[in-house]
Amino acid sequence: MKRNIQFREALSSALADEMTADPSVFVFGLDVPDHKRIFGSTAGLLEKFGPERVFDTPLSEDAMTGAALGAALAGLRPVHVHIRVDFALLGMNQIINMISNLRYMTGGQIGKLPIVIRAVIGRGWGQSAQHSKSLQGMFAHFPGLKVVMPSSPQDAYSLLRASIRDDNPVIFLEHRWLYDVVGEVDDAHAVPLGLANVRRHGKDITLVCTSWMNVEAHKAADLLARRGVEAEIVDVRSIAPLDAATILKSVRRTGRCIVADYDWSFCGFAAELAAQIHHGCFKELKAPVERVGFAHTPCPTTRPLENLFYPSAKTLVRAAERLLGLDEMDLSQEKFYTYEVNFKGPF
Amino acid sequence: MKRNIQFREALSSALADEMTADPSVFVFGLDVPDHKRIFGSTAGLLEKFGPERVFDTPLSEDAMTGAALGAALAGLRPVHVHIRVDFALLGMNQIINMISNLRYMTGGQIGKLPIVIRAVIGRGWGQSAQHSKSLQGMFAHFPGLKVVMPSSPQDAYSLLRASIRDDNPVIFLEHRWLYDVVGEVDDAHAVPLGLANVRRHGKDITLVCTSWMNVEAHKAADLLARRGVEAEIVDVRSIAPLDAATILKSVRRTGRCIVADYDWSFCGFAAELAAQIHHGCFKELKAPVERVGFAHTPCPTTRPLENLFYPSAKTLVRAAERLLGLDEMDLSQEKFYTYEVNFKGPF
Amino acid sequence: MDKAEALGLYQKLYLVRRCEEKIREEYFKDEMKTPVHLGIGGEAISVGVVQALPPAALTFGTYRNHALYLAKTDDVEGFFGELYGRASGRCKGKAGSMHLCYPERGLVATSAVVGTTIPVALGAAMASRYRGRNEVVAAFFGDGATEEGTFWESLNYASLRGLRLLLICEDNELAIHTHVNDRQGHEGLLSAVSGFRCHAERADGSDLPAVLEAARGILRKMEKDPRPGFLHLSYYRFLEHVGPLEDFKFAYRKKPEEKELQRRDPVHRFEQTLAALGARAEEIANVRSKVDERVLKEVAAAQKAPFPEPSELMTDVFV
Amino acid sequence: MDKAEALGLYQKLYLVRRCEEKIREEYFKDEMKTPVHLGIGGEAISVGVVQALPPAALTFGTYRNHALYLAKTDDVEGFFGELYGRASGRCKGKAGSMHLCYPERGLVATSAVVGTTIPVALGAAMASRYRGRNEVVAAFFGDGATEEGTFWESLNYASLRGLRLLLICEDNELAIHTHVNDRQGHEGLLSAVSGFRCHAERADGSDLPAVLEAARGILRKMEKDPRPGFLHLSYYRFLEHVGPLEDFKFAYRKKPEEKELQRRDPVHRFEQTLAALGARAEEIANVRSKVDERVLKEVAAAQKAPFPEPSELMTDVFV
Ligand SMILES: Cc1ncc(C[n+]2csc(CCOP(=O)(O)OP(=O)(O)O)c2C)c(N)n1
Ligand SMILES: Cc1ncc(C[n+]2csc(CCOP(=O)(O)OP(=O)(O)O)c2C)c(N)n1
Ligand SMILES: [Mg+2]
Ligand SMILES: [Mg+2]
Repeated sequence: MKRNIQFREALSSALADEMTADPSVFVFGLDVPDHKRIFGSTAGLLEKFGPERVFDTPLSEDAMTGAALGAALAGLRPVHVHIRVDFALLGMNQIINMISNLRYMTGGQIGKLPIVIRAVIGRGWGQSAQHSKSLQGMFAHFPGLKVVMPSSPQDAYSLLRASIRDDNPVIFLEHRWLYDVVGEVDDAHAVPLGLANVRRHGKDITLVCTSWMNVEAHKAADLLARRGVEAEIVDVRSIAPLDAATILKSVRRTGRCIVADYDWSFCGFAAELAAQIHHGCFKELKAPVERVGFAHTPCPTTRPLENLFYPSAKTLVRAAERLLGLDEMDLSQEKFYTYEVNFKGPF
Repeated sequence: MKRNIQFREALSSALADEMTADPSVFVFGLDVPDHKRIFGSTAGLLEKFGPERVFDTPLSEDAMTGAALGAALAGLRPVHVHIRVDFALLGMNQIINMISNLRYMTGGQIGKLPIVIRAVIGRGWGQSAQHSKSLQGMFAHFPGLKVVMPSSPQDAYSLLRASIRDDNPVIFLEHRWLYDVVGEVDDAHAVPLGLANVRRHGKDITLVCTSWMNVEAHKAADLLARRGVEAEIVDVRSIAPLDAATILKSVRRTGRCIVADYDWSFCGFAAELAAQIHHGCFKELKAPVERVGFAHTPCPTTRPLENLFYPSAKTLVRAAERLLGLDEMDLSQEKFYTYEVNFKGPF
Repeated sequence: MDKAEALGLYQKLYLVRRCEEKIREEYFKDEMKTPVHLGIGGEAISVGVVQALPPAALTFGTYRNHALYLAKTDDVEGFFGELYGRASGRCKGKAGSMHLCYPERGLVATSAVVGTTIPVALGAAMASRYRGRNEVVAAFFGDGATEEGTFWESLNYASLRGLRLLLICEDNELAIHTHVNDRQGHEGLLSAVSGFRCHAERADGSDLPAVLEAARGILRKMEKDPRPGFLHLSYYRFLEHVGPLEDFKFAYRKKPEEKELQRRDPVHRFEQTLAALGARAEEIANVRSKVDERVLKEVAAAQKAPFPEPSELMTDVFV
Repeated sequence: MDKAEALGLYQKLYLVRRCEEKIREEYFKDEMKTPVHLGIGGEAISVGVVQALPPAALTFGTYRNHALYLAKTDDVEGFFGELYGRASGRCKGKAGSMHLCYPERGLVATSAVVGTTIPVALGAAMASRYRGRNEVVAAFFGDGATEEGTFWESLNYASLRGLRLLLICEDNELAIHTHVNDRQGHEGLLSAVSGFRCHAERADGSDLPAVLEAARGILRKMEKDPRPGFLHLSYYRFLEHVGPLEDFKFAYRKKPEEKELQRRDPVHRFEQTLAALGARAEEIANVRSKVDERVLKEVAAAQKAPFPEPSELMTDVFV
C-alpha cells in the first residue's frame, strides 16, 4: 500500500507493523506512551498494543539500556526510545561495554542481539548544547553497533522495520525537522540496512550527506543547477556498516566531493568519509574533499548564533563554488528553509 | 634536574610537583591511594600530601566525574584517575553534557574549568573487550575537551604538568605498556599542550603515531632503515587541539604517509588525520594515506587473536612496503616486542 | 516572621511569579526562542530555601530554574536578556532558559539533563570540605531526578564523608506527564533515603513559611551534625511541563477544584500570611506595582537589546 | 538436608575449590593469559544459591565468576579451555576468565565492568514478566556494585514493577583494597535497600546450609509476594583481588587467626556439616578424588587444545 505520510507517521507505522508481525517486539522509554508520543512517532501504539508492549520508564537511562539488553538476551526485541540522543550518553557504559561487545565476548554463543535504540537529534527551539548532539560517528566507531539515519519517510519506514528485524544492535537517529516531511511510503518497499542511496543524479560534484543535510543539499543542488552545475546527492543512510562502494563510484565520476555530515566534523563520521573518499578516489579527485558540518563549538541557544553553528544549503553552495572555482552567486533573494516557517516553540 | 626514570615515575613526579606548587591540586579515583598506586603512577603521593589530597572513592564513576566538575567550579584543580578508560564511559554524561559544554553554556562566566581525567589504556594480560579501549577520537570529537597522549617519560612528565596547569578540561590517556619505558626526564623542560613532536627524521615516508604506536614505529623505522628507507615519525601527542601544521609539513616533504593511531580507525582519530593530511597535502601525496589501527572487532582475550587484533611494527613495515612499492622484507628472524618479555600477569 | 521580613519575601515571590506570567504573555510572539519550563506553583521553594541558606552558599539547579535564578541573583535584566537571546543575557544568549546561571552570585550552574547537577554540587561541597570549611552547598532538582543513579551515588558519598550537601527535591509528582507512582518503587522518598546517614525533612512546598521553617530546621541539624540533608518539598505544577500553557485537557491529570488550586498557589497563600501579619492591602499593592514596573522595563530593554556578535559563536569554548 | 543431598552439594563445592586451586598451581607458567579473580572463600554462595534457584533460572554474574560458572554449568572442559584461550573454551577464548558464560545452561552473561549485569538481569526479568510468567532471574555481584547508580535504578524499577529479580550481593567488605567503611555511607545494605518494595535477607555466605536456607527463604517470599529480593551474603576473600596469591603482607588488611580462617572457609565448614550428617571420611575422599581426577584431565586437555584459527578474529561481531 502506498500513502503520502509524514516522517513521524512513517516511524509509528513501522513500529506498528513490526509489532503486529512479531509479538516479541516492544517499545519503551521515557514519554513513549504519553499524549505527545515522542513528537507523534509512537502514536497509536498504546491503543493498539497495550501497556505491556508500549511503556514508560523512570528516569534511569543506564538501567533501562541494560534492561533492553537483558530483554534481548531473553529473546525479545526491544525498541528503546530517547527523545534526545544526548540522554543516551547516560547509557554509554551499557551501549559500549556491553551491547557492542557481548556477542563477540561470548564467542558467538549469543546468537542474536536484536536491540534498536531510537533517538531524536536535530534543531528545535533553542535546544542548546545539551539537546543537540548527533553522535552517529561516535556510535559507529565501535564494532558491533549498526548506525542508521533515515532522511525520507520511505527510509524512515523501511529502515526502521529493517532495524527491528536485524539481529544486531542498531542505533537509529531521527532528525527532529524531518518529522514534518511528507512523502510517499510504500509498505511493500523494503530497504535493507547497509546501502547508500543516490537521491539525485549529477555529473559535476558529489554531495555525500547524512540525515537533514540531504534536505539542505537538495536546495543547494537546485540553486547550483541554475548556473549549470549538476550536483549528485548520495544519502549515506547507513553509517555502519558503510556502503563505501556507492559513494566512491559517484565521486570517481564527478571528481569533486563535499561531505555534509550532520555533526561536528573533527574526529566524526565526516572524517571517515573524507578519508575513505580520498583513499578510494585518489586518482580521480580533482580537488580535496571538503567537509561541511557544525561549527566546532557547543551549540549556542540564541538564534543568530545557532544559525551560524549549523551548516545550510548556503554553506553547501559556497563550498561547491569554491571547489568548482566559480564566483559566488547572488543568494540575497533566496528563501532558505527556516524553522519558523514550519514550527513554533516550545520544543 | 635530569633523571632517568620510568614513565610511571614521570607521572607520579608530575603529580607531586604540581601538588607541591599548588595546594588546590588533588588526585582522586578508585584505587588511587592503595598499595598498587595505579601501577605506580600515584606512588608517594599519599605519604607526601595526605588523605585529604589523595583519596579513593566508591564505585560511582558518574557522580565522581560530576564531583570533579563541581570541585573545579569551586576553584580546585581535580585530577580524576581511571585505572581503565573503559570505566570513564560511566561518566560520559558528565564529561560530554556538562564538562565539555559548561563554559560555553554560561557564556564564559565560568572562567576556568581545570579538570584532568587521567585514564589508562592499552594491552595487559588478556584484557578483553571491556578493558582495552582507547577513546581518544571519541573524546576529541567534542568541542571543549583537550585530549593528550604522551609516549615518552619526558612527555608524560611535562604534558601531565601542563594538563594540570591548563584551565580547561583535559583527558590524559596513558598506555599501560609505556609505564615500563625508561627515559631521561628534565623537570625544567616544559612541553605545552597542542604541539606534535617529530621523534625521528626521515625523508621517504611519514609515520604519524599516537601513544604506543610510536614505539612500534621506531622499531619499524629501524627495520626499514636497513633497506635504505628513511621514515620520519611524528608523535601527535596532543589529539585536541591538533597540531596539523607539523604533521602536514612532514608529509609535504615525504609525500607518503601512514597514520598509526592506537584505536579503531573507523570514525576514529585516524580518520581525522587521514582526512586532514589528504586535504592539506593534496598535491604532494604520491599515494593515498594508509591507516593502521585495531582490527574492527571487539578485543579478543586469547593471545593469538589479540596479536592479530593489535597493529605492530610488522604491520607498519608491511604497510610502508606497499606504499613504497617494495617487496616484503624477510622478518622471520626479527625479535618483536612481546609483552611477555617485560611482564607477567595478572593485569 | 514579622511583617517587614514577610514583605521582603513577598517581593521576591511575586517577582518570580510576575516574570513567569510575563513570559506567558510574550511567549507566542516567538521572540523568546528557548524552551521554557515554568515553575508556577513552585516559587515558594526557591524563595524560601534561598532565604534560609547562607547568602554565599553555592547553589545548583535544573532547567526549571527561573525561581531559583531570580531568588538567588535578583538579576531581572540578565534573565530576560538571556531568554531573548541577547548580548545582554547573563550568558550572552548561549544558555537560554534551561541553563541560566550567575556563578558570581552563587547560582553556579543549572542543567537540562535531569540529575546532572547533583554530583556537581557534591563536588562543590567536597571543595569546601577540602578547604577545611564544610560549608553548605545546595542542589535543587525534581522528583524525577531521584530515579537517576547519580542521585544515589551522590547521596552515598555525601553521607560517607559527612558533607553539608543540601538536596532539595521539588516534588510535583510528575516527570513530564508521568506520575510518580509509575516511576518509583519505594514507599516515599523520605523512607528511601533514610537508610543513608543523612538528615531528612518534608514540608508543603506551596507554603512559604513552611518551606522556610523546614529549610532552617534541616540546616540547623546539618550545622550541628555534619551530614547531607534531604529536603522533600511537594508542590503543584500549574502549567504544562514545558511551554506557557495549562494542559488540563490531557488525560494524564485532572484540573483540581478552584479552591484546591488556590491552596496550591504559593503567592495566594502567602498573601494570606501577609494579611495575618497585618500587612495592608496597599502595602502589598505597592510591592506588586514596583515589581510590575521593573519587569516591564526589563522586558522592554531585552526586546530592544542587540543580539550577540557573530564572532561570539567561537568564543568561550576554551579559556 | 540429608547426607545424599549434602554429598551432592559437596561435590560442587569442592569442584569449584579444586578448579581454583589448580589455577593457582598453574598460573605462573603464564599459559593462562587472562586475569583471574579467584573466589576462594566465597564458593558456598554460588553453590548454595544456584541450588536453591529453579534449574532453568537465568543468572548473571561478574568477573569473579568461577564458582557461579561451575555451579551453574558443570562445564569443566569449557572452563579451562577458556582460561587457556583455546578453541575448546566455552567462548572460543574470546572471553577469558572475566566474561565466562554459557547461555544455554542459564549463565547468560558475566561482566568485568562492576554493576553492569544488574540491569541486564532486570531486563531478563522484564522479559519473563512480558511473557506472563515473571520467573526468577538472578544477578550476582559484589558489595562494590551497590555503590553504582545502576544498582539503585535497577532496584527501583524491579520494585516498581514487582519483578522477581533476585539480587545476590557477595559481600567481602572489599572493593579491590578498599574497605566498605570507606565506600558506603549507610548503616548497612539491608537497611539501605529496605526503603524499596523488596524482600531482603542476610546470611553467612561462608556457611553453605545457611546460604541455602536464606536463598530458599527469600525465594519463597518472592513466590508469594512478587517483588525483587535482596540477598546479602558475607564472606571472606582469602586471596588478592586479582591473581593467585595471598596478599596479607599489605597494610590494607591483616591475616586473621588460623581458627578464624577455618571458620570463613566454606569447604572446611561444610565438611563438618557432612560429618555431622554421618558422611564417612572415605565417602568424602571419594568425592574429592573423582573431582581431582576430572580437573586434572580437563586441565591437561586444555593445555593441549589448539588455539582458535586466525579467521576467528573477525567472526561473532555481527550475526
Ligand atoms: C537524563 C534525562 N533524561 C530525560 C530527560 C527528558 N526530560 C526532561 S524533564 C524530564 C522530567 C523530569 O522530571 P522531574 O525531575 O520531576 O522535574 P520536573 O520537570 O517535574 O521539574 C524529562 C524526562 C532529560 N532532560 N534528561
Ligand atoms: C565500573 C567499574 N569501575 C571500576 C572497576 C575496577 N574494579 C574492578 S573490580 C573492582 C572492585 C569491585 O568490588 P566488588 O563489587 O565488591 O567485587 P569483588 O571484587 O569484591 O568481588 C573495581 C573497583 C571496574 N571493573 N568497573
Ligand atoms: Mg517532577
Ligand atoms: Mg567486594
